[in-house]
Amino acid sequence: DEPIRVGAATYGLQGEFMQLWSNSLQRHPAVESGQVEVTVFDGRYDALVQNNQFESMISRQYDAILFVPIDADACASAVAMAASAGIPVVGSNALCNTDQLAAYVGSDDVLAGEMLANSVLTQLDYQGNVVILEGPIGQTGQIDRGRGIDKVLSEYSEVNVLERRTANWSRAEAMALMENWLTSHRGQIQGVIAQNDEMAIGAIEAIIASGLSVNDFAIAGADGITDALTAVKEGHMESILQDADAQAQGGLDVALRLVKGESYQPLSPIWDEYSELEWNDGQSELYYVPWTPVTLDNVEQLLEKRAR
Amino acid sequence: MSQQVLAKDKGVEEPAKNSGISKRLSDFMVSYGIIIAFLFICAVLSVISPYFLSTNNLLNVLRQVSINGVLAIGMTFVILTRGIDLSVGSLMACSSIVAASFAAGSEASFILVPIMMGLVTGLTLGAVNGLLIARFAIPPFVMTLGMLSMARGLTYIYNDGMPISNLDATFRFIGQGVVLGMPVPVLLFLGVFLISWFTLRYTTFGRYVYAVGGNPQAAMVSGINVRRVTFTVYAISGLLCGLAGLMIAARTGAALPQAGVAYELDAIAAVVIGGTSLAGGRGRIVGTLFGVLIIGVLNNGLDLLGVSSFYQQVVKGGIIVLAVMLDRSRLSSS
Amino acid sequence: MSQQVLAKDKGVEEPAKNSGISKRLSDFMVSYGIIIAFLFICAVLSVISPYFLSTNNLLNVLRQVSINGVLAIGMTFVILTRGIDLSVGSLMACSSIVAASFAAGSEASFILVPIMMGLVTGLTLGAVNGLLIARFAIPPFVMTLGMLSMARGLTYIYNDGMPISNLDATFRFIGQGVVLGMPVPVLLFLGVFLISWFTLRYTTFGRYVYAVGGNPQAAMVSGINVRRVTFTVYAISGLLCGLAGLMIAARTGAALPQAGVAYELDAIAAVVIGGTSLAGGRGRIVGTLFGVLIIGVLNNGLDLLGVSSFYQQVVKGGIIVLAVMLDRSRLSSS
Amino acid sequence: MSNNLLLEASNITKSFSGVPALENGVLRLRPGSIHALCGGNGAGKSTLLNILMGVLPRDGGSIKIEGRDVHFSSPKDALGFGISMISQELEPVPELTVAENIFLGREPKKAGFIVDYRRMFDQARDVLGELNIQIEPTVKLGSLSIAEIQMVEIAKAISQNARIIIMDEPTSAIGERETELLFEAVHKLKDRGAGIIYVSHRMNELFRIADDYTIMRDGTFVGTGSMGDIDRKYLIDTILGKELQEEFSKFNVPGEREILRVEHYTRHGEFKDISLSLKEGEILGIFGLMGSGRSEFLNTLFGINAPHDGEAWIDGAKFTPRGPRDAMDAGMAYVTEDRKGNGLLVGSSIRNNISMASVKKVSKLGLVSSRKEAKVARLQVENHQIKSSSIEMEVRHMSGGNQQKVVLAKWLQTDPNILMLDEPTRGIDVGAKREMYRFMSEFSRNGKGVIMTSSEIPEILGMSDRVIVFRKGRLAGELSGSDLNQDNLARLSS
Ligand SMILES: Nc1ncnc2c1ncn2[C@@H]1O[C@H](COP(=O)(O)OP(=O)(O)OP(=O)(O)O)[C@@H](O)[C@H]1O
Ligand SMILES: Nc1ncnc2c1ncn2[C@@H]1O[C@H](COP(=O)(O)OP(=O)(O)OP(=O)(O)O)[C@@H](O)[C@H]1O
Ligand SMILES: [Mg+2]
Ligand SMILES: [Mg+2]
Repeated sequence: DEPIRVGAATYGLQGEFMQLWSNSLQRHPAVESGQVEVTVFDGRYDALVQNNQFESMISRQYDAILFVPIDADACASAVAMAASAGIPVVGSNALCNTDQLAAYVGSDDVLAGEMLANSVLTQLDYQGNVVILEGPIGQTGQIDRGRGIDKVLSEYSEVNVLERRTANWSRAEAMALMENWLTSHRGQIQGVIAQNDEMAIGAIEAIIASGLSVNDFAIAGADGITDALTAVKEGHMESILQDADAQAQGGLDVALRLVKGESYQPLSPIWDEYSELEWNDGQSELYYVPWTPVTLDNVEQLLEKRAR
Repeated sequence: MSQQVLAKDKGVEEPAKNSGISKRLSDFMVSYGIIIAFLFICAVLSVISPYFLSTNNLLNVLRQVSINGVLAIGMTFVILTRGIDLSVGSLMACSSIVAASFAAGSEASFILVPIMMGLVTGLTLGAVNGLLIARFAIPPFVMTLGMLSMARGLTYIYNDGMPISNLDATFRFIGQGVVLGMPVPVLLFLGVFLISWFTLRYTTFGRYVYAVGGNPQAAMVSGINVRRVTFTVYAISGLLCGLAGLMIAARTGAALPQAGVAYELDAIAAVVIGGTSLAGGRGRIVGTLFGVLIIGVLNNGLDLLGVSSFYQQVVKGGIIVLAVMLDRSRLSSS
Repeated sequence: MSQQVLAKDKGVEEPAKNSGISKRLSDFMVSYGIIIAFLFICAVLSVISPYFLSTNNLLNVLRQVSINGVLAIGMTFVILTRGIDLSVGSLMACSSIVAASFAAGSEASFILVPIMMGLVTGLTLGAVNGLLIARFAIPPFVMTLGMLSMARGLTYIYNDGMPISNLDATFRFIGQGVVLGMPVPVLLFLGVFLISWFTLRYTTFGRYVYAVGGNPQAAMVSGINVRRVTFTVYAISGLLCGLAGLMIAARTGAALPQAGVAYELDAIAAVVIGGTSLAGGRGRIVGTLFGVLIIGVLNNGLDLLGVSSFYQQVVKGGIIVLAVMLDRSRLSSS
Repeated sequence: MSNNLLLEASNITKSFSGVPALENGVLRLRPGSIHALCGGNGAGKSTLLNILMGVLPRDGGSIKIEGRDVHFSSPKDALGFGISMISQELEPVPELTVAENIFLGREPKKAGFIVDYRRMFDQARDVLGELNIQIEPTVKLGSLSIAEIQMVEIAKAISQNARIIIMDEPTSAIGERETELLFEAVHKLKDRGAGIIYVSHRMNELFRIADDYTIMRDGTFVGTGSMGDIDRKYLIDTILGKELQEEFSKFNVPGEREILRVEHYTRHGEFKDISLSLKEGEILGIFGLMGSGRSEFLNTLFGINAPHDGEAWIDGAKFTPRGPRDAMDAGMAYVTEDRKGNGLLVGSSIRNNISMASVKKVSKLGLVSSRKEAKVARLQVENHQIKSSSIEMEVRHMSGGNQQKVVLAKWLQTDPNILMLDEPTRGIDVGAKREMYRFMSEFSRNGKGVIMTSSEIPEILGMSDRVIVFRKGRLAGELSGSDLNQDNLARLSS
């Protein structure tokens, strides 16, 4: 019989993380077996484009939609459209402020912010000067991770934030920014809190280019992209892994449960990997995929998994 | 450079003279080769995808192009005078966030207030562009690039970089409502199109726009106030950015400070695909309409077909080049 | 008649004769008002920020501008012929990922292989731009916009959208090495600048570039192969995108498929701020150098001062407009 | 008398970047008169007229209209005072129709802002009809030839119903027939009481229509008076500031050897079955009415367009150019009719323009020797008495006649054997014309040949050894020796 058609509306496919996310979607057992057909849409980092793509998916009567919105507010009208067309929408990776999402499978960005800040502050012994590299201002990821960072920082008055600027998730921008900061705060910066790994790597490159030693800095980033894993292995930074597999495949399982009904059993291996993540017959509204701190202990294993 | 640079249109006109209607038709086709390209793309898409030609989907396309359409129409005015407006995306975002701030939450003002605020914001920023370009002869590229950056900064400052959501239902009607079976944004776009078409074709101001772009010195010697015309086209573009700002906020239900990044490229592309020359003085708003539609139909069609996004970029770029190539080669071969 | 000619000539030259050097200097300043703007910005920054003038920071600035600098130089050639190249960012990304694929990991090829592959990729794509523009009279805006999209798509396809890191140390030397106290990217940028300056100023090809941009029909009638010149400038721009691709991959230690988005705006801005006219035929590569430096110094200086990103955008846009305004008003008043 | 003056300009001064262009501009225009403003190239005529029109601001001096002091800040003001101008540099808006160009800025309107096209086309048709100009008001201006554009500009200025009409070289691009149409119109305007300021380097015209004259030299006023009081020689000598020897100095002798032969050249819609030959030492004139296809023929011969049919030989060798480069390599040079459109880089220096078609001559291994290039440019400037502040001067700042000389200099620098000149004396002054004629003789004396088109009959008669006449794109005949006279030219061409 006809395969089930699922549309995956991503905010954009330019970064490595979304790339991993959509690749893992294609590796979901139900997709590989041909029961399910997934089409990935590139939202081009634009809420309006995502809105347009929702209209196309509704026209084509997709059975379910997996949604990674660029913005938590501007996504609501798209979800409402799908809901009124009777198409279930499952959020993944980034939240949407609406009560019409069937479910959400993702990681908590506020928590990520807290973990990032904690990781740097622990290394600094809760005192010293840090700089913060942020995502594009106004994007949900930037706002939420920023919130988490602020929450932690507000508790430790001996930590000084020297600079806080956006580098738009970009390695090259972060690199130039960090070079300039290393000049204007020569010898003062001890920690770098980067809202994502790309920017953390940019900061590391800047430190190396300025002839300083990376080991003199406490650096943390989020997402667990491959370069970050390598950098952790070299002891250059700390990172927290956002599990693209779990978010993508978990989301798809939840969506398929909505389409196929009670008989559906989750096919992705991720439900076994995380004890904290309970299937609950696909009935939960929120599935928080835990962040995994990347450590010297698990990094080899993670790299190996990535190579597959 | 085609070889016929020096040959005038003589060759074109002579053989055609005998046949009245067929000449008109062929004239039309030559001037609007882009329409043929558009119809061809549509034909191909409707063969490949059964969904493409559904009323529903066609309305989708129209709704989807309406914002770029409004921006591209303002851009047409500007480009016809040899100018360029890179700031449209930022002006749109700025207007949308100002408007939204009066339409959000429980203290939302009467619907006309946010509308006016959005339009006035766009108009004002556009007027600043126009004033400095007309008065101080700053190259439009530099002025509007500066404005792109300044207006974006102001947008972030205005609401501390945070989006504004929870917009009033009446306000959202601008983006989501339907009147007589037509989505409101589509009606707005078509309204703007008709007014602009009429303005460029039938009003003295329209003549002046072409004259200023075609030969500013001649326009000046003919007693046309070149500065005023220049100023006005940027103000028009700004005003339409304001309208687009209302439309995008109302449509997505939120005003985002980062909205509209790189929209200038799509707007300019629509204008140029539509046959308007960046050298000024030559082009038509109908061309822009079809430029907008080609871009919109490609985005929609490739999404419908589920073409993977990497290949989409290759295909889209290629088709745009091809469409224009066919259009231009028709012109030069005849 | 000849008497009067002589008389007139005398009248013209006399006032200048007394003051040879100072006249030359003032001539220089008038043509390069942008240099004054640049020096002024530097002066202000060095007063406000004690770090600005340090050798270290100046080297930083140079290193940071070198990639945009290389792109802007290629863009200067293109714009001088009345063209535009919107595809530079994509071409750079494409070249960088192709080059990196030969320089990554343990199977990295001999250093010259990735370098050649990167340059050839840029050159080839640029040549495609040039061929279609020169041969089929596709407007450069449309062609390079199409290429922007196509090359980006190809970049993603080439390595499945994944970045390539773990680059060979020899390769990274291109971006991170230091020779005689100067960072390698800076040396590359300066080398490209000198060669281009020399080409435009002293070679027959340089003359043809100006002639084609100044009046393509006159150039054609004068026996200049307009198509070949047009083709060549886009090929040059492509080649320099290839170089920039090597530089950015080597500098950041990875080739990212999403690199270089919107870089065309900065490159064009540098050219236009430097006084080159988008209408073609007028401009100098020295102007571009200072256009690049102004943008770079502003980015660096505002970072040093710790100006918040929102205000940075406003200030940066404003200063660019102001600098150009001063430059142009000098011209028109004299 | 001064109270009766329509316009009185005195002591007008103007300088560009400190270089004076106008030191003492004087003009007194009576109502109902045609006033010839005379002067050599670069004398400051256009500068003065542009100031009168409000296109340029003046540095000093006064302008009175009917006794009232006026200060125009833009042409709009001047138009408001009933002044209109046909400027020397044609100012068409190519993408607008003929009618739209004619009525630009004063379109017939409905409801205050909507263009009444019906009325506009009708009125344009009337205006053109009254002048006997056969141009459809609905075609785009850009599709017309230069001559036609010039006629439209004339129609435009006349239709403005101005009291003062400035005509800066209105006949430089048109033929004798069109000139007659213009003169008729000018007389009508004069009879209505309008004052016309008329600039032309064609002396015959001035004596035919002008009532008064004002002579300028080097930006200063030299004299004024009634045309009836002076003769041709006085006028010419006063313009030049010295005596002019004979006007046409012709001393070339055609030889026997054929250096160019064309057979059955055809380009559909442009010209058909043109055959001709050029001998060494010969000056071959091509005459025809406006639109007869002379320029198109020359374009094709120079390889700009490809012929649809026909063959050509140069020095006996088959000649099939694929572009101007091939023609140049075969020893041809071509001074085109439209110097701004395809002759000059107006934004570049004199030096660059002169070397443009022959950069290779001043280069080695692709490197241009600035020194050689400058030397060559200086030599040309001197030889042709090109008036300029230096060889680095931008061409757009030069007077029209001097620009024309730059185009000629550019082509001479390529050292051609066959020189094709399309309306070569367009806009150049009497002194320079004489130099041009001398030059043509000199040039063709050395075993080379010249092909020249001209709409000035005296020039064609005075300089050509033989004349080919075009009519509607076809060869109407060939005239030489005693057959070569005005009547035969007129008969064959129309
Ligand atoms: N914009 C300008 N900048 C610099 N010099 C100028 C400018 N315009 C005119 N000139 C100079 O002023 C002088 C007078 O020029 P003008 O055009 O008035 O001469 P003209 O009498 O009309 O000559 P022609 O018969 O050749 O048209 C010339 O030497 C010219 O080079
Ligand atoms: N049969 C025709 N149909 C339409 N347009 C024509 C026709 N004949 C001439 N023309 C117009 O007249 C223009 C003049 O042609 P061309 O330049 O060859 O004439 P010419 O003999 O060189 O005369 P001149 O240069 O003095 O105008 C053509 O480009 C065209 O616009
Ligand atoms: Mg003149
Ligand atoms: Mg002609």
